[in-house]
Amino acid sequence: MITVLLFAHLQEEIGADRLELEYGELTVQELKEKLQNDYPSSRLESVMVAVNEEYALDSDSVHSGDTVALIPPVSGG
Amino acid sequence: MITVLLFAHLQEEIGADRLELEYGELTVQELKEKLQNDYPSSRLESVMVAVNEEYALDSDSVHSGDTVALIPPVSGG
Amino acid sequence: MTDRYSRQELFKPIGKHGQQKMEAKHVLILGCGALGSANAEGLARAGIRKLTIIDRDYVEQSNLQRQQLFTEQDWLEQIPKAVAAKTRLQAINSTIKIEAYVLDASYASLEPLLKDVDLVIDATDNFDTRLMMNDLMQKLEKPWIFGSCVGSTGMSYTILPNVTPCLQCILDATPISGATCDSVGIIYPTVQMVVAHQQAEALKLLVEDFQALRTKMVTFDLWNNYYHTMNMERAKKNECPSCGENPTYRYLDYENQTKTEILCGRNTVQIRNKRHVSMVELAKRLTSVGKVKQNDFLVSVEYDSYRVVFFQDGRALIHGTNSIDAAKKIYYQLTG
Amino acid sequence: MTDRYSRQELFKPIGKHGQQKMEAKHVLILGCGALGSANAEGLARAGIRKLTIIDRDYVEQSNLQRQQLFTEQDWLEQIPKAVAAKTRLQAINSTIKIEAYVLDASYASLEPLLKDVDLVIDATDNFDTRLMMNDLMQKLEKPWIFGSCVGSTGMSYTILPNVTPCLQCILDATPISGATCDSVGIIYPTVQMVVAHQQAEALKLLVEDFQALRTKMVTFDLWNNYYHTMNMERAKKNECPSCGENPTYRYLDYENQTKTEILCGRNTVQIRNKRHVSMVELAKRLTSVGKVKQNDFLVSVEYDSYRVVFFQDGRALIHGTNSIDAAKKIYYQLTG
Repeated sequence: MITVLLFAHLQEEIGADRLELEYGELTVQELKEKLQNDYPSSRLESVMVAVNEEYALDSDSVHSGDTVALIPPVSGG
Repeated sequence: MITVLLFAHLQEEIGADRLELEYGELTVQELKEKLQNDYPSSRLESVMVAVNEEYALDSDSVHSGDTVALIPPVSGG
Repeated sequence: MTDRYSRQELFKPIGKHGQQKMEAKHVLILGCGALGSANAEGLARAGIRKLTIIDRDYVEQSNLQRQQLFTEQDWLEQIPKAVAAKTRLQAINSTIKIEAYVLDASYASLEPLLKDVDLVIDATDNFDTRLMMNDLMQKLEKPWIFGSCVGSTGMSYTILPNVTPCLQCILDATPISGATCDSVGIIYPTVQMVVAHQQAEALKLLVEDFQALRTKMVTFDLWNNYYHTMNMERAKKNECPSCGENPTYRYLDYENQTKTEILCGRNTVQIRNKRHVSMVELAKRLTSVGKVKQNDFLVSVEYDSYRVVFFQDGRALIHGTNSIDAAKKIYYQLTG
Repeated sequence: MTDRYSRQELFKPIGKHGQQKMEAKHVLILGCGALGSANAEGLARAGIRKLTIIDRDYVEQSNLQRQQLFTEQDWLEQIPKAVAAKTRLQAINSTIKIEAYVLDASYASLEPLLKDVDLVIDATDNFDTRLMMNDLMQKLEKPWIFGSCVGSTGMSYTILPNVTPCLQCILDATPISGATCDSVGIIYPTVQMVVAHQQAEALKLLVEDFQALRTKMVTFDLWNNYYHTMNMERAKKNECPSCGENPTYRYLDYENQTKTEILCGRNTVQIRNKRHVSMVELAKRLTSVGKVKQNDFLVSVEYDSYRVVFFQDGRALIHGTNSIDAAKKIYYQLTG
């Protein structure tokens, strides 16, 4: 199981602040594509991704047991 | 190994903000006693203890792999 | 609706509905030092109906480094903190009602002020007052938000009668000796961090979004980059004298209240406190404050122009003043 | 030494030595909205040598809910934020030097002001300005502290040239479209929480306690009780155009700067921006703000009394104003 933490606008677009996914091993890019597919209104293009509290690249893999945070940069000040 | 996080005055009294201890299984009370013994100037009497982010009682056990936070209540405002 | 609260109403969990709820609420802030002034500013800007501020102290120069509502002029004129705060807050928001009381919080002085209060925010600087407040809030069944800070460490916890453990549950069996800002210092961001947590919880309570409450105790250290949350469920005690099955509210009993008396002609005030203080621990701690002497019966410390002597039975003598207010202040600066 | 900073000097990691260092430092705060005003107050109270504040805006009623230095009077008189801030800050601390500039931050306007600046605190409301600042700080090899917030979510990260990844590394390859306070709202505790992190990092840098720096990016959500830190080491890119081996500082190039022009007689301002914006994403987002129309070439939205049209080549037309300042403000309220 992969735990996904959602921040900022993703919470509203996906309708939750956390997901538990039963995906097998996949890359960060693939995870984003699957989510985009399952939640068409979510804006995942500019999202930063952390896997287990470490900045992750699109090509990094995500395994069962990992915690993935999807962090859209917010710009207000 | 037991990881101990230290807050407030304990950092100065123990000279670190974190300890990695090779103790075997023991109770919270025993852990406090051992620390008091190893660091005589530390004030552990009124310290709150969390084991793995859960409020712990003196009689609770601590195992290898656990993270113990020692939190002296601070009173300033 | 005016534009004033539009950014708050745009925030979905509040909305116009939440803003309306907020504008009907009355919050009491106990203490108007660092935590109190910043909490008061937040609630005044958020637009609650009524704010009650209680503080016994006046503005001093060393407050200016972290106490958000005060200016140099307030210090030069020695304005009481509650009064200075009210003046500034009404300039920020003239549409809310603010009551400022310059008084020492006790059971007798507080209870009448709590009648239509929806929430209390803890911004006091000592555990005597917090434990009295804890009993009072359990008795009146009203929520309050504990907060405290020193150095770069702070903590916050939301206490709901009949739902969460209370402060007495958490501190039970442990003699309290919190470090104070006057012994180990404090930086302003520590204050802001505690207040951010207290304010977020306050907004949730005021707009009645109980699901969103934190439920955990937060402790952080901004200099060492720690952020720790603690699940408190196991702290709840059925036999707790404050929130248990047979509450006695012992800090509301006359004999357990902190008492002060001026010792005539001695330039000394005596404070009597039922709280158990470990002499060994106290002596260790006071060494950072001033010159400490200790024997089997007492601990004494030189602090500024005062000499303070602590006895094992809970009494303390503050030599060098005839003022009860000054004596209490020093006492809590040293014991927390 | 006066008593003024005594509580800060008592804090061991600062001490008298750190306070002396602090009193020699010059900090520039870019933007004086919510983050800027609270950061400015913190540094003024902490007693740095000199503070430079830059902001293009004036105080509006909807600012009062979260922007710490401003009063109703500032709003009624439409005082520029930098000026209102300076007045209040000098009443708080008359011993520090404060320079206030009412201007739109650009490479040309900023570089001369950065000469003897030790640290920049980010308090701007858009990523165009942040990416320009990022290039400039890499070029000048000075540290800056990123901060941003919206709703109950905020983030902060300390950027040290030659040490940490830069903002460009982190955001590279991603078209930026940050949510803004004008579309989804904001609560005051979110501001305080970001500022607490920025201020703690600022103090560490000013007293030169580099060991204590956070090194991680913090993201939190106060309403949902999240606190997340992210190790950023892997974000560093050798080919980064800002901090890589062959930096080009592209946001400092004239052709990459945001340009504005008034379209004569049309009550319209055109903004040209090289930043890629996804039309699909933009349209999705703007639906929360006003009525959106969309075709293959453009997205248009009705916002207050304005109509704003975004083209795929990065241009935008703001219909309903002849003021460049007003147009830019609306543009960044919508795009972030």
